[in-house]
Amino acid sequence: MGLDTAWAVAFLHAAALSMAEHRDELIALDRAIGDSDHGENMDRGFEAVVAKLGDTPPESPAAALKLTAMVLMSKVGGAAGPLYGTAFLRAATALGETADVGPDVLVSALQAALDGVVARGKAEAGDKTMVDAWIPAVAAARDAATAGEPAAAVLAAAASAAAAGAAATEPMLARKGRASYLGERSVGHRDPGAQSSALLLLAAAQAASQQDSHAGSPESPR
Amino acid sequence: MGLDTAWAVAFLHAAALSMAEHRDELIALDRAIGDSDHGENMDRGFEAVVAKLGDTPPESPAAALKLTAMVLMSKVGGAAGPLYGTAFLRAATALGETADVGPDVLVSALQAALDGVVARGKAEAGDKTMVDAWIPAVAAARDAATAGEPAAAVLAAAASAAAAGAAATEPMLARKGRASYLGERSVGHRDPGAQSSALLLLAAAQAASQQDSHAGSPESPR
Amino acid sequence: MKKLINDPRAVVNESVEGFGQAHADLVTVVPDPLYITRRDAPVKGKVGLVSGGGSGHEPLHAGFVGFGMLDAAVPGPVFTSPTPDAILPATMAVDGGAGVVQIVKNYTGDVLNFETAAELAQAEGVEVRTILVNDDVAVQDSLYTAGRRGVAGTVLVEKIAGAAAERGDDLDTVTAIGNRVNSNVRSMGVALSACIVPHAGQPSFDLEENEIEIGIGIHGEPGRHRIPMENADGITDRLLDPVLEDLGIASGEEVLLFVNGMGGTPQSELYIVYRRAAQVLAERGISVARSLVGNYITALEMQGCSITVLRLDSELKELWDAPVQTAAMRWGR
Amino acid sequence: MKKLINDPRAVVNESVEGFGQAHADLVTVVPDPLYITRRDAPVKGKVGLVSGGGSGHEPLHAGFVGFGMLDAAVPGPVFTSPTPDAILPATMAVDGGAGVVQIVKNYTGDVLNFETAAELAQAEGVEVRTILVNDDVAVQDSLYTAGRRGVAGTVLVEKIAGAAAERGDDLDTVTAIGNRVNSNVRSMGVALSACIVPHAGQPSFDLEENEIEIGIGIHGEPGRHRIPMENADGITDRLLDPVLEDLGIASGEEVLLFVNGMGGTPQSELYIVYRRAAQVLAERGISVARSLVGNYITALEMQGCSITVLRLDSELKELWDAPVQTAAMRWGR
Ligand SMILES: Nc1ncnc2c1ncn2[C@@H]1O[C@H](COP(=O)(O)OP(=O)(O)O)[C@@H](O)[C@H]1O
Ligand SMILES: Nc1ncnc2c1ncn2[C@@H]1O[C@H](COP(=O)(O)OP(=O)(O)O)[C@@H](O)[C@H]1O
Ligand SMILES: [Mg+2]
Ligand SMILES: [Mg+2]
Ligand SMILES: [Mg+2]
Ligand SMILES: [Mg+2]
Repeated sequence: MGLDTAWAVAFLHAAALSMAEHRDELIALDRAIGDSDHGENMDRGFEAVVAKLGDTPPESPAAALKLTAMVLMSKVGGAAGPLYGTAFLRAATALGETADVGPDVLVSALQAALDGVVARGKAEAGDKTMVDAWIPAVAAARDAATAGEPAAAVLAAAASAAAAGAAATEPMLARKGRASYLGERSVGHRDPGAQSSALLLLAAAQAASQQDSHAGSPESPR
Repeated sequence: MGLDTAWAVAFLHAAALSMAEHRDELIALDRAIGDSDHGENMDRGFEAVVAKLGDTPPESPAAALKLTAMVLMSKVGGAAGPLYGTAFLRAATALGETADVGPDVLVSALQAALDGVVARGKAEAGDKTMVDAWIPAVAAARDAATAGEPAAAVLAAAASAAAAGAAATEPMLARKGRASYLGERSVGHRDPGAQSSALLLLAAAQAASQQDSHAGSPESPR
Repeated sequence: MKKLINDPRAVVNESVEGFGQAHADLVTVVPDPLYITRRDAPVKGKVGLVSGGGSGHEPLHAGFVGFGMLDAAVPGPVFTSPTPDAILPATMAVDGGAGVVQIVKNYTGDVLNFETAAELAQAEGVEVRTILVNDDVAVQDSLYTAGRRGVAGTVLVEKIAGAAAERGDDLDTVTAIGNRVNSNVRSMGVALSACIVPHAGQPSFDLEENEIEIGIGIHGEPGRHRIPMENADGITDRLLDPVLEDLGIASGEEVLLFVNGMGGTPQSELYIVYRRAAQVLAERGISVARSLVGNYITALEMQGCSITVLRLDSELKELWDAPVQTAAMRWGR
Repeated sequence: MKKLINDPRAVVNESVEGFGQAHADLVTVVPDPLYITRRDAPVKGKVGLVSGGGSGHEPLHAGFVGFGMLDAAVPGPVFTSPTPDAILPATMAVDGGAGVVQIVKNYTGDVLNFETAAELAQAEGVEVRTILVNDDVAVQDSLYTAGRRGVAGTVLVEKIAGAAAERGDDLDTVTAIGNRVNSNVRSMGVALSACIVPHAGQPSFDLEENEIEIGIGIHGEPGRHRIPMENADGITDRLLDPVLEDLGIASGEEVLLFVNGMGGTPQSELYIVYRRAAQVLAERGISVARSLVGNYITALEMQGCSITVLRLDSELKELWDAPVQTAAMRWGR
C-alpha cells in the first residue's frame, strides 16, 4: 500500500499546522542570521495552500503537490517561495499520474525536489541552506527503499535524516542566501530553511503513518 | 559702601559658575514641562558673558550689566534670552553712571529688571514663569532697603525670596511660555526660569557678601 | 544616546555646513551669525521671506529656502529660537526693496527674538511684516496663555506665501495671503516615542512600551494627554476629528491633506495614516484636492506624526501648485 | 512594538493604498496582485522599467514610479521579495512595445522571483532584460557566495536608467547604461539601532546602548561587525574608505555623493555625515559634482545611514540631471 491523494491532502494540512505552530521559532532562527521573515512566509504560504485545497480538491497526489507549488510560488516570495515552489513542482512531475505512490517513486520524487532546489539556488552541501536537510533526507529515503521498506517508512527515514541535517547546519558558515552576508557571524545558528524542510518532511511522514494505521481498519475513509 | 564694578564682574563670574553647575538640573526641570534646553541655554549664554568680560573689561556696574544683556540676547535665544537680556538692559539703565550702587538704586534696578521681563513676556504673578521669582525678590529687596539694610543685605533678601518664589511655582498651572501647552500636566513641577532667576540673584548676593568681607581687610583688591 | 554627531554643541553648524555644500546650487550659507539665503538673494523687487526657529525640525526651515518659497532661514540651536543678531542680517540680506515678511511659529522665544530683529531692521529702513503661525489644535488658544503653537501648518504657509511673493505680490498682499493660510489650517500630532536632544542626552519624556502621547508639539514636549497604544486608524481619528472640528469644515469644501512624519516614523506608516484620513474626509463629503505626505517638520528622531488640514480656495490651490525649487520641496522646475 | 499600523499582515496593502490616493496624479495602484504603475503606462515606444522587492524600504520603489524613472514597482511583503504572479502583470502592463528592463537587487529571493517572471513574460512575447544591482562593499563578492547585495546604488540605477529610457534609448542601451551605473557605484551602511519587522514584533537584532553595526544591509540583518559607538566623522570614514577603495577612484575624477538615511535618523545627522564625506573627497582631489541626501532606501525605522559614491561621466551626469517626476524624487518638471 503506497501513498494516495488523501495522504497528500493530510500531509499538506499537517504542514500548514506545523508552519503555524513553528512560525515564531522559524522567525527567531531567521532573525539571528537573516531578516526575520521565514516563519511568516511559510505560515502565509501554507495557510493559502490549505485554502486552495478547500476550493479545488486535487484528484491525485501529483495534483496536490502541483497546487502547492503554484500557491507557494505566488504567496511565499523571498528565497523560500521559488525554492519550495520548484521542489513541489518537480516532485509532482516525478509522481506522474500515479494514484498510489510506492517507495521507489517516492524516492524519485524526493530526489527531484532536491534537484529542483539545487538547480534554482545553486547551493552545495555545506553551504548552510535547506539543501543540507534535503541531501541526507534523500539518501536515507533511498536506503530505506532499497532495504524494502514501505513508503511510510521511507518518509519517516527522510524526516529523521532531515532533522539531523538541519541540526548539522548550526556549525556551518553560510555561503548562500541572506545568511552568507554575515560571514563568520553565521556560525552557531541553525538555518531556518533547513529547519522548515525538516518540519515539512516530518508532516509528510506523520500523514503517511496515520494513513497506514487507518489503512488496516474497516472504517478507513478510502 | 555700595556695590562696584568689581562686584558686578564677580557676580557675573559667579553666575556663570552657577549656570554651569546647575546646567543639568535646569535641563531636567525644562525636560519635565518644556523642551530640555534651559540649562544649556543659560550655560552657553553665561560662558559667553565671561568670555566677553575678559575681552572688554567693563568700566562701571551698568556697563557690566549692559554687556551681559547684549551677550545674552545674542547667545541664549529661546524665551529666556530676550527676557533676561531685557532684564539686564533695564537694570543697567536704572543704574546709570553710578560706580557705587547703594540700596535704593539697587532696588530700582531690580524693579526695572522685573518690569522689563513683564513688558516683554506679559506674564502675571502666578503664571508659573520667572516673574514668580522676581516679584517676591523685588518686594523683599524693597523691604530690606526701607529697613535701612546695606546693598549686600538687600541682595541677600532678594535672593532668598526668589528661591522661595521659585519653589512656589511648583503647584502652579502654567499660563505662559512652553509649559502652558501642558495645561494641567504642568502642575507639580518647578519652573526652570524661576529657578535660574533665583540662582542668578543668589550669585549676585554672594558676590556682594564677598565684597563686604573683603572691604574691611587691607588686602582687599580695591 | 547614539547619534551621528560629533560635538553636541557643533551639531547645528556642522549640519548646516553639510547642507550648504550639498545644495550649493540653491542656497548660500553664512556661518557667523548663522543663516541661509537662496543663492540669488536678494531678488530685486520681490518681497523677501524669512523664517527660522530652533533646529531639530529639518527639513524646516533651511530645506525650504529657494525659488518660490523662503528667501532666508535662520536656524537656532536645537529647539531654541535663534537670536536677533542672526535674524537681522538674514532679513537685511533678502530685502530686494519690497520689504520682508517674517514667518514666525508662535512660541514665546521665537516671537520675542523675531520681534526684536524686526524692530532693528525697521530702524535700518527695511519694511517688515510678520505672519504668526499657530495651527496646533492640541493647545487651547486664549488671551491668557501663550496661545496655540505653530506646527506643520508652517510648511504650507511658507509654500503659499512664497509663491505669492514669487509672482510679484506686494508686502501687504503676501502677508495677507500667509495669514489667510494660517487662518484656514489646523494640525494635531501624536508621539509614539520621545526624541533625544543632543545637549540633553536623554529622551525628552518617558513613555511606557504601550503608551502614546496625544497632542504633542515639535520640541519633544509632552503632549496634552497620554493614552494606551491604539491602531493607526484609531489614532488617525483622534488627530483628525479635533482638526476638522476646529476648522469647521463642511461637506463640499476642498482641502489639502498633509500627513507629516516626526522624523523617526517610516513613510509606509504615514501612508497608512493618510489612507484613513482620506477615508474619513471622503465619508464627510470633503474633497482632498491636494496632498502632502512625508517628513517636512520633525522633532529629531521622534516617532509619530501629525495631521494637517488646509481649507483651499482657487487662489490657494494655484499658489500651492506654483513652481518651487528648494532642497526639500520641488516641483514645476 | 509601537507602530502606526492596523493589522501587521495588512501593512503593505494599506500603505500602498494610501500612497496611491496621495499620488493619484502620478501613479495607478493595482491591488491584487499588488503593483504600481505610472499613470500613463504603458508609454508607447518607450522601454519599460520595472523594479520591486520586499517592502519596508520606502520610498523605494513605489516612490520612484513616474516620468523619467520607473514604469512599475512591485512591492512584496515587508522584507520579502514579491512573487512572479505580481511581477508578471506589472511587466506586461508597462511594455510599450520596446521591451522591459527589470532592475533587481541582488538577493536570492528577488533574483529567483524576477527570473521566473521574466521567463513567463518572454513566453508571452515581451522582451525582458535584467539589471542586477550589487553595490554593497560590506559583502564579499565571490562566485561561491550569494554575492554582494543591492542597496542604495539601486536608487541611482533607477534614476539614470529611467532617464535613458525616457529619452528614447532602446532596450539594450538602457540595460547597458543601468549596468554601467552599477559597475561604477559602491555603498556601505551603518546601523545605530535595529528595526522592528511588523510581523516579527521584535527588533531585528540586539545592540547594546554603546554599540553600532558596521556593514548592515537594508533588511535589518546584522552587519559584518559590531564596534563601540564613535563620532560621526569616525563612522563616516569607516564607511567611505572601503567604498572609495573598492571603486578605485582617483584624484581628478567626478562623483555623485549620496548619503542615505535608513529611516529613523534625523536629516540633520545625514548632513553631518555628508559634510565629513565631502571633506574627505576634497582632500583626495575627488570632485563632488552631484549630491543626494535623505531617506531614499530605508529599513523601516532603523537608525543609521549609508554612503554611496557613483563615478560620473558626462553622459551619466546628463541623465542624472534629466527631468524626473515621481513621489520621492522630482525635478525639472
Ligand atoms: N541559494 C539557496 N539555495 C538553497 N536554499 C536557499 C538558498 N538561499 C536561501 N535558501 C534558503 O532559504 C531560507 C530563507 O528563506 P526566507 O527567509 O523565507 O527568504 P529570504 O532569505 O528571502 O528572507 C534559508 O534559510 C535557506 O535555507
Ligand atoms: N511670557 C513669559 N514671561 C516670563 N517668563 C517666561 C515667559 N515665557 C517663558 N518664560 C520663562 O522662560 C523659561 C524657559 O526658558 P528656555 O527654556 O530657555 O526657553 P524656551 O521656552 O524657548 O525653550 C520658562 O521657564 C519661564 O520661566
Ligand atoms: Mg528571511
Ligand atoms: Mg526650554
Ligand atoms: Mg527652547
Ligand atoms: Mg526576506
